[in-house]
Amino acid sequence: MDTSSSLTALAQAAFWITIGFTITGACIAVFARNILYNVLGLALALTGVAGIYLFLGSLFIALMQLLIYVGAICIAIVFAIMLSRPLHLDTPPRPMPKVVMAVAASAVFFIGLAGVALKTKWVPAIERSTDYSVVTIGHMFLTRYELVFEVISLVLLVAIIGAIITAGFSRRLSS
Amino acid sequence: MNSLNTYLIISAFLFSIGLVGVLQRRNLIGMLISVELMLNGANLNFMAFNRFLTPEPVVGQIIALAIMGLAAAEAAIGLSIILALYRKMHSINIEQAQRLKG
Amino acid sequence: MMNDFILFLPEFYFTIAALIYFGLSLKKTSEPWALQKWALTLAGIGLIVTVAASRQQGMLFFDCYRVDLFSQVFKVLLAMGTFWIIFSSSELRGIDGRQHAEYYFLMFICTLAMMMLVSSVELLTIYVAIELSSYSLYLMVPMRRNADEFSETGVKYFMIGVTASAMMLFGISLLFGATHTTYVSQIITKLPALFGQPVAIVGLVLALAGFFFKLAVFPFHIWAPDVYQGSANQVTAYIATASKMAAAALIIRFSALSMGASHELVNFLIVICVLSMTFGNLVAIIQKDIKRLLAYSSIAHAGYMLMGILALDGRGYAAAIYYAMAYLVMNYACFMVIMKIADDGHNLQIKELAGLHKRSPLLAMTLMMGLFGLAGIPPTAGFTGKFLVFAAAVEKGYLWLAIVGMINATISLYYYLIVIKAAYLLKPVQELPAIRIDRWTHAMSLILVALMVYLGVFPDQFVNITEAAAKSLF
Amino acid sequence: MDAIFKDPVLLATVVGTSLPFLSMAVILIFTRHNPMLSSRISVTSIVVAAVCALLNLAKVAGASHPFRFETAWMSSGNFHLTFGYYLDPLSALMLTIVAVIACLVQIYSLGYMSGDPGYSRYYAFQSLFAWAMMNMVIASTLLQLFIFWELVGLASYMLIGFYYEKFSASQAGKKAFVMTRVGDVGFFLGIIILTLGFGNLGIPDLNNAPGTGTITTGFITMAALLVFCGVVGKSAQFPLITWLPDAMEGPTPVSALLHSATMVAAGVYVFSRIFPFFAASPNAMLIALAIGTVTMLLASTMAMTTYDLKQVWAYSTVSQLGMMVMSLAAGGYFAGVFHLTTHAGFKALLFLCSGIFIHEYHTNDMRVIGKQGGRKQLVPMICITVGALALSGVPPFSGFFSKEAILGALNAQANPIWLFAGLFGAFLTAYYSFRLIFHLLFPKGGIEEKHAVHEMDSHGHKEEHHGGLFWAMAVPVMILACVTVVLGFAEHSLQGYIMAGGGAVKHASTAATGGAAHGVVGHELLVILGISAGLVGIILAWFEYGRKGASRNGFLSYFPPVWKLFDARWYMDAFFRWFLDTAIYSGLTSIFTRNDRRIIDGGIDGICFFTETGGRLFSFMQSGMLQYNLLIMVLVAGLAMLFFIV
Amino acid sequence: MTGFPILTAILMSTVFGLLTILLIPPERTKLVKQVSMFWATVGLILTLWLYFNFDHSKGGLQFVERVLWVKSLGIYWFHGVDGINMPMLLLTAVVLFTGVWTMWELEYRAKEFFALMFLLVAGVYGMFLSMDLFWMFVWYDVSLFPMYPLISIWGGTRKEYGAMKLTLYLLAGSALILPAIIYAWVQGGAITFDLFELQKIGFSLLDQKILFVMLYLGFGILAAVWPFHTWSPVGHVAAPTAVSMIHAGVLMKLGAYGILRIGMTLCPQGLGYWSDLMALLACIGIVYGALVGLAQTDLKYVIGYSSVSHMGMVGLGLATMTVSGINGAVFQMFAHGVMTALFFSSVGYIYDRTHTKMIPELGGMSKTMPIASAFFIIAALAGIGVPLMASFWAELLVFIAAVQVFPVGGIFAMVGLIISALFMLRVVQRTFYGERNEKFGHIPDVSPFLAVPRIILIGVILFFGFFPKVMLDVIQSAVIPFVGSF
Repeated sequence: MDTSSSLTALAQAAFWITIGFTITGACIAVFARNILYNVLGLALALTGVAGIYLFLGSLFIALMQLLIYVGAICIAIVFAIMLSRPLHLDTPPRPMPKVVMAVAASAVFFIGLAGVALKTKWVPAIERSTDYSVVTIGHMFLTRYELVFEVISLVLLVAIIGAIITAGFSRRLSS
Repeated sequence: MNSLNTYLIISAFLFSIGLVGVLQRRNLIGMLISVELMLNGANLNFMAFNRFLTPEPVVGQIIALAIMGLAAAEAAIGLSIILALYRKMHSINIEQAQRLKG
Repeated sequence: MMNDFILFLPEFYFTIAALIYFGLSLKKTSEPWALQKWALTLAGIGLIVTVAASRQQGMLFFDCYRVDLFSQVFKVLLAMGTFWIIFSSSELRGIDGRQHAEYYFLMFICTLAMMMLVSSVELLTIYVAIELSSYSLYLMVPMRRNADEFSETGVKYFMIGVTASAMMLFGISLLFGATHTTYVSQIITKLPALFGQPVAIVGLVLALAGFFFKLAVFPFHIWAPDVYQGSANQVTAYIATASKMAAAALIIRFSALSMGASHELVNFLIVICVLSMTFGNLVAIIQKDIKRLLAYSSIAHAGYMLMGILALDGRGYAAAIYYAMAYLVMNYACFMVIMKIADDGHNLQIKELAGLHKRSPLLAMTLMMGLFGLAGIPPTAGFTGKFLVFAAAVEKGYLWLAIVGMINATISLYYYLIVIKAAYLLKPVQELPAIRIDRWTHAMSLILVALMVYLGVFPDQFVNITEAAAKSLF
Repeated sequence: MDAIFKDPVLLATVVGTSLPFLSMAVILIFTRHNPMLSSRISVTSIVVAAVCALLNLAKVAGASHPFRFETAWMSSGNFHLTFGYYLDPLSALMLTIVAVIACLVQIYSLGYMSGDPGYSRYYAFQSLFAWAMMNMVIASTLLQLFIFWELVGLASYMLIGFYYEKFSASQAGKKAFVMTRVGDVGFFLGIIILTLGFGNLGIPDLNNAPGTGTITTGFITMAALLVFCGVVGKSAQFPLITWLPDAMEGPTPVSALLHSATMVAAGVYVFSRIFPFFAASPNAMLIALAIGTVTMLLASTMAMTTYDLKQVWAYSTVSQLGMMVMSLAAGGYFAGVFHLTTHAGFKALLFLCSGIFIHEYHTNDMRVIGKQGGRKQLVPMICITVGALALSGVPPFSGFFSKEAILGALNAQANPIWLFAGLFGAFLTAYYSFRLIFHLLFPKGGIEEKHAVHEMDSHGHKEEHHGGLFWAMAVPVMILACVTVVLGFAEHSLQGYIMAGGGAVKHASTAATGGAAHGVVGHELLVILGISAGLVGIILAWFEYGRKGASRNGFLSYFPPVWKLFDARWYMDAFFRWFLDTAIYSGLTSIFTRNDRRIIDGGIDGICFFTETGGRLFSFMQSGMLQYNLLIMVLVAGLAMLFFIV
Repeated sequence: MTGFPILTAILMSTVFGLLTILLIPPERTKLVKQVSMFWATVGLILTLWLYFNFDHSKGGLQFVERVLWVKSLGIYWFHGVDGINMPMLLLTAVVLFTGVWTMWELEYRAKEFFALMFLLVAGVYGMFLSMDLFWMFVWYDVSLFPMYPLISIWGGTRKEYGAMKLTLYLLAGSALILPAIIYAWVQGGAITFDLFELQKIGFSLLDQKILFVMLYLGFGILAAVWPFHTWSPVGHVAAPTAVSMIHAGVLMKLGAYGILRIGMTLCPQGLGYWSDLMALLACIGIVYGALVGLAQTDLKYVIGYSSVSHMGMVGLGLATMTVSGINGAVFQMFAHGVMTALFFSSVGYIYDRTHTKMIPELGGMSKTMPIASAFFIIAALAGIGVPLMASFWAELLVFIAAVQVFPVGGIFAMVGLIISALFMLRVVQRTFYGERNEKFGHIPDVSPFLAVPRIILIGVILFFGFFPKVMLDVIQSAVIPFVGSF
């Protein structure tokens, strides 16, 4: 009992710490002036989210989160930063009205979303399976979500080709 | 603590803070970062519902996976578009991109 | 299995077409003319295939995918729109000749995505399909070359798009949470009971936000003017015609989720419908660039379509489908003329139309009919569409909404008339040579005019089709 | 169709009254460029019409009851209108007067109008007039009468403005039309009220109506007064006097025919036409009497100051018309009709004579004509004097008899003021008529020989050119002079003719004269008074204008304000002008015009402007700044969410 | 339903006219005119045949053609003539015929002009013939929008402004009509657009009130009801001759016809409720139009305002809801149509030759072009309401009804007669009388060929002025049962 309650307390502490990381990371990602800090903040937040996924019982998704988001996307962003703009140039200070308005609008949105979350009486399904396994995920991907799976491949194809041509790496001579 | 509402509030917070970023960052890459935060918020929602409500806890995970894949593609496309803009404008400050209006 | 294949035939065909162009894009050289011809052939066959499959019915992919009259009607419209755009791509000068293969590739992919969109009855599939179509469009928009003043277009479109899609995703997640399922058919049965709680309506509205973005409904319209103006003419035409069809279909599909049970949803739709119409029409008045003008007009037309949808019953959806159909034809007619006149790919200003009636009477007439159609003047399709839409609204008791709509139509007539005036009345500053149009364009113009009038005067069978299509929603 | 040929009266009526219309149509469409042929066609048709009229006059005399032919014209709901002819002694007489005088005038015009560029047009309008007037006279319903009454007005408008190059002529035409229109609207309203309240516009039915008691006296008064508005307009009664003197801008034969003998008498004719109906309302009769009296006196005073030949006769026409109205209003039905008849004769005579002078000397000024030797034109000079004597009521000319009859009728009124007014009017009439005659005979400073010689030369010159034409003018004049001399003696036979069939008329006539059957003064005294009023006037005129060494200024010149008042037509024109200018043109019209441009139209433009401004305003929402746009989007979505939650 | 569909044939004569004109190469203007003339004549002959074969003793709807068009909505291809639209058809045919003839000298973009004109007239015929609300609206709008190019391309003074104003204003009117029609359809159970079936269903009093006021305002704009009349002078001034003829002559009648045919048929009680307002506006229009007309210096403005005044008469007649009133209103529609056509046709000639229609610049035209002047003067006389011209009867009937139903208003409106006389004669005097104007001395008078259409119009005015029965019997055959159904 004691161990379990201490474990629970530990888990709780870990939970809140994860959330704290997430929120801190998100704030850094948004409010820091330096774009590189933003990326780092994003990485922190994403890692935090991965942690939350663990709490939600899905190790696989947490790993994927780390892999895809932290691993791939953040790196891509860093590369883009490198390609675009010298970092040492000063950016002009933020215009206050804009920030205030942005925060206000987002606050409205947040209140709305939170209100929805709190005011709704969430009803769990009557029968709930407890199958979180990767095997089932894979099975589902190849049966029920077969179309999604295939379309995602198309999306990636489009993204690759699109990224190449858009970024201006023309592969052939003008005809 | 470990209730559905906690997660929902966190996801709402992530989404909203992403919105703040989108609405006030001048750096396009900063905006893209904020969008990623928003997507994560939505993703967290799916995962939370998946954990607490739905009959099949696999579905939410699959959705989350798919969204991650799409987010990666989106980031790639977004970054390439931003780069293309940078080549023409020599800036990734969105406030300098307001020639089209009215 | 064979049967399933036939059900999926149009999508499959367009996948193949896209892959062919993927292959062509790997070639070292590029011959725009040949590419266009092949693409046109492919799209033509695609249209035939789609029409051939239009009476199919069935479920695919473990009930994620539903082929019924509703989806097939929109697929035909999409295939037709694609065919038309590719038909007009012979003047594709707005895009670097080296990128034409990719252009067709993306267009086929986008069409494919939208076809899947209208057939999908599962939230994740819908989301993935909509992202696929959006990404293709995000990529097509910045393809425009030699247009530094429009360089910001792509990034604006992208940023607004991803924000809207994030909202939509959040909305879908709420729907998922509320109904525990991603299947539309199950949501339909569960959702009406949930309207007592905010989650249902908020989820629905946020999910609709993404589609409103695609349809350019106020306040999700902000990309439209810039993108219309900043993209290559053909891309603009594609966004303005084909992509609108998919968006309309999706909005209809999602509105049908409510089963007409939500009063709040109707109020919300009314508000944005009125705002869309009014905003679009008012701002269009002061435009100088035709494509920008048409962008604002498309915002207004989105409002009209919503008016049919907000009736939330079969007749309303049928009216909206009919309206979409008419809108496709009329809007394409206008864009075809624009593309033909601005054959070097520049952005057409209204005053450049001066003397058009002399340079090409046929194009002038097509433009006039198209614009009158958009303005809702009988006997064109636009009028019948508006009529049906208003009828649906009035039937639900929104007489005042119909009056607002008609007043808006009057306002819209003002700027359409300005364009017509330019085409028929203004004397050009310097004499311009007559526009040479090949016989295909000639025939196409006549077909479009005939189609507009035919849809307007003999709406019977089309109304029947749309009503049947609307019935298959439930 | 057969009926027309079976019945000679109908045939004569149809032929007589339709021919002029045909001639007008033919002239306007085919023979516009052939003046000779045009005039022949017109004259022929009017001669035929005159013959037919005379035939009908004879037929009606022999008939036991009036002829009445009707055929359906139109119907709308329960409102039915017939087109028809109603020939009773009164209309037959009037028809004859119209046809004969029109005939004489048209013959006269052959000379007077010769060489005018608008010769064909002139005859077309003459025919139009003759047609309309004759149809009006024999109309069987009040509405039909009104229709042709309006057409007569149209013809009058056309003929007054015949010399349309002259601003004053076109102005006068317009004035005539609009002023009579004012009265006509009342008439029209009266007809409508009769239609609604009585439902039958047949003239005999109307006349019999008061006896049957189907309608109240109040209704009769209202309807009668409204109809009387038309009379006021057409017969130039107070206050719509002034168009008639202006109407003299037309060619002189037109003045003779339309604006003295026939058309303006139409008002009086209508009055006598539905006399029994009028008579059923004492109030209406009293008002008519007052108006007639005021008109007579006002017009007489105006005539005393003008030097224009035709103006004098015009005023005199007005005053005589006033006299007829007085007579009818006083119940003197026959007296009124008889004066109408004699007046038609001698007034046409006076005008035609004046026309010869005017044609000869190209001026309207009596002093100039006198100076240039007007008295040497023997035929017109004698005839004009005959006419003037008749006008002044000197026996044995026709005017004497009719004027005596009128005075007799006035005498029957209880209040002697009407009689004295009548006598005073007779005195003034004689004075101004002979003022004119003496001006012609004994011009101030004698005849200027030099001019006369010159004139004689040119006269002789003219004689060579159109000698026949002079006689075309002279013969009708002489015929009329003879008629003037003779007609008076036919009083009794005419009285018998007119009063023959009209039981209702007789009844009404006695009812109207009513209480004071014995009269204010005795019969013999009345005759003496009548004659002496005329003679006093002539003598006064002699003293002032005729005798050697006369001042030739008239007594009125000693009272300049009065002179001015009379000369300015009692400022009636000024008043109308002022009313038109301030109340209509710079009042209502300009206010409404401004309202139309500024407020109504400006409002519309304003709405458009607002719409466009709205467009500009909204377009700021679409700023190039991406994030502001996104902000709006997010805010709307967020607010919508809040709305749904709350 | 059996036999030759004559009504569709009349309608199609214009559609075929339009199509055949479109097929002619634009350079061959002569051929364009001949073809136009041919189809206009076909229409005229068919209409005349119809008129003389119309059985007015029987009354009711005749030559009915009724085909289900759109099943799910209950739209019918439903044509028929009765006493109300018969005169209108005749008017349209006559005005089209004379209008085409009047424009014989047009050379500038003739093909487009005649094509648009036929399109316009197709709409007019359709509106008059159709008895189905949907089609009525379709044709109504079809007749309106060609006005824009017609005025803005071939027009005169401030043509672009005038064209835009007219088109937008009139179509703003349809912003009320279309919802009203749909509302009627919905209230009738959403099963039929057939006018008479809807009439049978009958609406509640509230619905009638709403519907009527919407229809009245919507159609009233086209009928130039005060204060929605300002498009009329502006538009007429801007429009070319034949367009003015058709527009003022026929198109304005569409508005009044719409009020009568749709508004009054469907909502008699609604009319009963609003009739005071209608009469008030009509009376104001009559007097106001004449008064404002007094101050105008442009010939076409004058006619425009006289139209406002005359159309007020139509409104007044309709508002009375009596047999005479409606008879008079319909007759006035016809008479005013022919008269205005004559007006514009003669002004058009003068304007074509002198290039001005400003009254002060003209003057003395009677000397220069006596025949052209005579045409105008005759039209002016008809406008004044001189008897034995068609409009006199109309005014008579309207006033009889008006004095009965609205005594004050009726008398007030009669004052308008005086003012209209004043202003018409004023124009005639200033323009045609006075000294010969040497500036235009060299201009030839109307040639016999061009005089024919004007003479036809005059003939029509006089014929129905002399024989009103011919017209009134036809009108009555519909109006009496119509009024009986209130």
